Amino acid sequence: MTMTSSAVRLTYREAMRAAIRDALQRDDRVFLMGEDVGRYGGCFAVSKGLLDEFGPERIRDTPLSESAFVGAGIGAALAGMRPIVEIMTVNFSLLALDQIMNNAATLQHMSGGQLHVPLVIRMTTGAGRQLAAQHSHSLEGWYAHIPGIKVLVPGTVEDARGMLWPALEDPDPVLIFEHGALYNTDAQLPEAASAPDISCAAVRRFGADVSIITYGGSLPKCLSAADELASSGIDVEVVDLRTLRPLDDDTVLSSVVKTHRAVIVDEGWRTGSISAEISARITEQAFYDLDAPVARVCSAEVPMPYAKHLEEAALPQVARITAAVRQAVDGG
Amino acid sequence: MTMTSSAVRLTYREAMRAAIRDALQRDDRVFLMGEDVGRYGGCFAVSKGLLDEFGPERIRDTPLSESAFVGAGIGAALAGMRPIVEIMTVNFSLLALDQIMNNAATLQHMSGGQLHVPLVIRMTTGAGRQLAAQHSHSLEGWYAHIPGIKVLVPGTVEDARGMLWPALEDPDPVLIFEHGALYNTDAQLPEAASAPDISCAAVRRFGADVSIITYGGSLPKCLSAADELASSGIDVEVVDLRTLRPLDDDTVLSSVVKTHRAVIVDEGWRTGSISAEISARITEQAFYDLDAPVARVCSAEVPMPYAKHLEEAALPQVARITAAVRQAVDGG
Amino acid sequence: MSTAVPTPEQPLDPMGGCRLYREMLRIRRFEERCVELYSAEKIRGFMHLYIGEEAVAAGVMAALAPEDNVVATYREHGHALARGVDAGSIMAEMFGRVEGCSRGRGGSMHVFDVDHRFYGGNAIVGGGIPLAVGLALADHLQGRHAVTAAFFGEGAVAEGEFHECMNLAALWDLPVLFVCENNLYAMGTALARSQVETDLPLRAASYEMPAWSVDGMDAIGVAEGAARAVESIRAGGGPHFLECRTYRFRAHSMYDPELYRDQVEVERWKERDPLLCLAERLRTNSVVSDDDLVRLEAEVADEIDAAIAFAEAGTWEPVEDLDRFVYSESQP
Amino acid sequence: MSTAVPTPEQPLDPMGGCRLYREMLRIRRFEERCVELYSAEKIRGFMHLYIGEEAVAAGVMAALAPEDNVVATYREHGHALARGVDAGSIMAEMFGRVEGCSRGRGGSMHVFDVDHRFYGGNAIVGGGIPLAVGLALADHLQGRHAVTAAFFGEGAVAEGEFHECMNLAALWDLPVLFVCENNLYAMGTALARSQVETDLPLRAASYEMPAWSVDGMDAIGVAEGAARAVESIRAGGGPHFLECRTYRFRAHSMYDPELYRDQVEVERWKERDPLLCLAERLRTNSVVSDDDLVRLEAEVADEIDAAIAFAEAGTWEPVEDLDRFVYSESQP
Ligand SMILES: Cc1ncc(C[n+]2csc(CCOP(=O)(O)OP(=O)(O)O)c2C)c(N)n1
Ligand SMILES: Cc1ncc(C[n+]2csc(CCOP(=O)(O)OP(=O)(O)O)c2C)c(N)n1
Ligand SMILES: [Mg+2]
Ligand SMILES: [Mg+2]
Repeated sequence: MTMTSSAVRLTYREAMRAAIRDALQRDDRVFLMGEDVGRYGGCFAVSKGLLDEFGPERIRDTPLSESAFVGAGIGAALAGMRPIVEIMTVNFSLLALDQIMNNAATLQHMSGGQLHVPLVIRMTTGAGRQLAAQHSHSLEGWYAHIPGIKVLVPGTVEDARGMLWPALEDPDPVLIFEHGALYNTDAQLPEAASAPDISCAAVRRFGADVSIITYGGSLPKCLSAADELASSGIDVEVVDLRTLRPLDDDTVLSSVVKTHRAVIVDEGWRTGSISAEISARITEQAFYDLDAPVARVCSAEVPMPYAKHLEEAALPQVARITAAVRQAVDGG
Repeated sequence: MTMTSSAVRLTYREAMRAAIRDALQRDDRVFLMGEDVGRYGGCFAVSKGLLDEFGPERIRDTPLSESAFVGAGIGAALAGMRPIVEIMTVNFSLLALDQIMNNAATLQHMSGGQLHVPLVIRMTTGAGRQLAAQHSHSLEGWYAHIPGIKVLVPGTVEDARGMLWPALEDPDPVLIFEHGALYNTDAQLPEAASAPDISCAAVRRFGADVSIITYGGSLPKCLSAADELASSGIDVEVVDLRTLRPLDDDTVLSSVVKTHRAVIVDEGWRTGSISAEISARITEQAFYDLDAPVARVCSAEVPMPYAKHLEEAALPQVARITAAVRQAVDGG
Repeated sequence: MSTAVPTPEQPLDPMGGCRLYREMLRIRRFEERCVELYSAEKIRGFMHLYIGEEAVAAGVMAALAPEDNVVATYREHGHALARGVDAGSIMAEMFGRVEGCSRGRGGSMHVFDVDHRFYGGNAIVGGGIPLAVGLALADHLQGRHAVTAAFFGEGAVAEGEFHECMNLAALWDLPVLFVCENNLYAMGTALARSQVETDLPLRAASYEMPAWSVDGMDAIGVAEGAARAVESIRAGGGPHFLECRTYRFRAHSMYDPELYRDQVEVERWKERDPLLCLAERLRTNSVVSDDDLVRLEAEVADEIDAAIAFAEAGTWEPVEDLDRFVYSESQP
Repeated sequence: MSTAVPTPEQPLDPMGGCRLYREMLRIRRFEERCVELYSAEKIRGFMHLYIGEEAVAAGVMAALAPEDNVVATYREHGHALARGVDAGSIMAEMFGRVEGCSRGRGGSMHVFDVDHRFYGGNAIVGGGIPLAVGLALADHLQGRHAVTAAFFGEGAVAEGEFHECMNLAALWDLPVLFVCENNLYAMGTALARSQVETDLPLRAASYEMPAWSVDGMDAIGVAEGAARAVESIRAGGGPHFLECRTYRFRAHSMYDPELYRDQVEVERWKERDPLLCLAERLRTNSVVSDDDLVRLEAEVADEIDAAIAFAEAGTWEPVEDLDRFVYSESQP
């Protein structure tokens, strides 16, 4: 990240808020709608203060009616608005899944290209805060199964700041998953926001020996693991996917073709996770370049337990990541 | 399939109906509930006649309230019943997904093992009948991501007949996906139903050169492809997964270790499909046995189009399967 | 297309009965031909006929202006025709031709036409209602005085989404006309088996919304009721609910054995055939002569012949274009 | 635990005021300690306090019999305590200990106790209501005369599931007591911002269900209202809806800055503190003396001290057991 003279220090939360404010200022068609985005200030305080600034028409508190207000977002997008719909957390998005899969994702196709759904749906995702089985899902990779939508997973403060605007400019529905454990992380950002290319993965650390492929809330853990491994002489490259649909195969493959070894780190449940897809693609496209089987570090296949020690054991942690990397390197 | 003196010829539809009737007769706690299962006779005529035989308390027509009646099935299971809940098609199951993922799949865990949900949910799945984007989903592999549930995919008449009873005996929630294109297929079955082991995959055809791994509606296509390939001297083994969660790794891996080549055929959208998981597992566990990258034949990543030629192009077909197999054999 | 019968402006026909009759006749004859074309396998997939219910679409559409929005169900040929969507483009759609309004991607259940603000064609029961709320929200936010008409069957009243949308529209005072087509059955489920309160306007009124019933077999009555509601909505009266009591003369779809209702009941309703009744009234009041009716039949037949010829002459979308319309082609 | 104050059987206390007071006091003191323990980081995750609303759980539970079922929300410490779930096992649960009622897997939001037919502890707003319908359905099918009490907040009334369940329970005449805890806010959203009809019994009555309100700050009034409803349900009167008008004195959860309501409003409600008011009444009527109250405080303090000691002495589930309780251990 380049430091400029007019740099500011922001948390991930503040970066999201700045991005929303910015969008509201730039485009009259943009409005924010969701549960407790207004008077409460947002469940995770992301939208705090925006109601005062933009008023209740553009910062719309909704009743607890996930299917209706997500569907209303789709309808409003069809009619020329640029809604940002906030589903408080991914756990509640299941109630709106019919609208997402059967309407947002299909309307363009079913109408033969007549309709477009320029809608952004934001939600908090992930575990790690002892919220137990119904409040700890990591379903962003699961959503990436659905053709017709795009899935963004900002893993840095910069991406939290930058991804919203291109998502709003996109003519198709975009889901943004904000990892709950990242809200308090902070970073120095240049004052002038530059819109990042949301279609590309990013190499967050260059290395020669093995590629860790990850995103979102697991990114900081992977960077720590890479630091740790560096001290044992293992030179790790860390690829941040940034977008889970469409996947940026090129960046992933060029990394793997270089290092010949890949470890995928993903907070989703292992079976049927996005890490399986990435593994399959690497095998399909770079089989003969691999010096070791592609490895995966995922969440244990359990509804998330409340107890801290069990939750920690269920989630990808630095120790499990380093172990998997060592195995990939030694076993290769 | 062994023919006995008292064999009967049944369609897949009749086999399902016989299985439901059998369960209702064997166990008072069993009842069937869903939209139009009674007076209409079932959207696909599976439950035709059962209302007259068992009455409206045990063959319960429900209003169009997927979330409520699936949740009611969960509650009834908690209290000692053995409900069979029919969701007319997988496409409507999205409306009940919160109940499935946040309740059925988690209650045992969240309660520390106090609760069990001996519930069976049946639904029709799959494309191929020109029903377009909102009525053609193949989400069984996607459901297999969820810990706490089991996912059965009967691909033969025998399994349609046999899987329901063990599913009802299972103390945990079991989802059964019936492929719409199979209802009219028929086969000779022994009169006395034997309960199959629902935890194992089955080798439907033995072969030495390459393993096709598939399930459900794609099974007949794969068997045709295998026949066709046999005439060009390629000896194909066809593995029918039968259960998508938990996956029977042993059967898959022993086949692949033997043939050194694997092609997975799955009607789900390619990205994030169960075929990705199987590919990843094969790579993880049998990397050094592989003579070629694991290949996948899946559905195109489009909401299903109505027009016949487009739908056919979107789905796995015999020609695409044989091409993928040849590629795996030649490219190896 | 010019008409030989009096126009609404003519003093002899102050209620616009002729125009309503004409629209109903177009629907009736169009669908009668659809049945033949379905048997001839020109049309495939699910097809739901509106025959018997024509007065509802004809009446409501007569009350709407071009800037208003329409959201319909899978039983929407009638709504599309009455709204002005070209018969040829609907027929071509059902033939799966690229000249179809949805390029053959949607089929019978997914007629779309943005030029007529006709937003489908939604095959998930209740699934279109949130879209209607969103379209109305966009109109509200953009200061347009348009009305959005949402059509749905009485079966949809059981869906949670219906409730969420009624509340949301009323809470936010949005210009939505909820049109409930109560044809007494949802597939095979009679209203009294799906709703504890069968007086639907009473249910609707519990959302603080003006709600009343009209005779859905009387096009003039529907048109009057709808006009009253639309006028009130446009004047800022917030959402309204209109129950149209009607009946489908045909099976639910092409696959329905109609086990759940008595043929006597069907015959009784057929005595109230909306076309016969209106024709009789127009004749009695000397608004039209027998000759006029014969001429009208001929005109409509010509229109439908032309539509079928257009569909027949249509072409197939190239298979290489399968992936189109999943994501927008013009990306920012 | 024996009590020094009069029991319900005693003529001086015909309304059981003492027992109700005792239950409320247990809840109040238990939760006050929870706050300290949360600050001390003994309890983590989301914790929702019931302080101010104690009269509702105390009153309703007093009307239920042991064979009845209870389904509660994430704000359920009070319900669990009043239902008879052991305070130590609840506290141990919140500490994440294996001795907790849910073995530490559930935490504050997921208290379960099958012995008391206490079916959670559901953290999805509205998500427990279908379970209640199912429990009642099982009772109906098995010929038991039990009642199922479903607790939910007024915010849940906006969820589609609420509507589906009200209709289903009424349609099928199931023995459900719907207990709406109207504390005026859903997080930061006031009832009038989430419901167009704020008279909730009126809404409920639209499902043809007896429905009325009680003063949720008056435990005796709640107990009477609930007893009347339970009696009617048990006598075959079908589902009932009871609105309890109450108020939470604390923040929504431990993270809520309470921007959305005025401290004056909170103070006004605190004047109606259910404990203070009932104590006053009991004293005025000479049912209890000041000494009795002091003794009661001491007894309750002992119970809670013991509960905390029990939780403190609890152990951690071995990490190797992480995977347990996802699937049942005794498979058929
Ligand atoms: C959510 C959902 N559940 C089930 C179906 C299957 N289905 C299609 S139409 C229908 C009946 C709908 O009845 P109603 O709303 O009264 O409309 P009608 O068909 O009578 O016009 C059903 C159950 C569906 N399409 N969507
Ligand atoms: C489906 C769903 N949406 C959102 C949330 C987040 N949430 C938790 S409690 C709550 C407010 C619920 O209010 P109410 O039903 O009135 O109950 P109260 O908390 O006031 O007791 C919200 C929005 C959730 N848990 N579930
Ligand atoms: Mg109907
Ligand atoms: Mg509340």
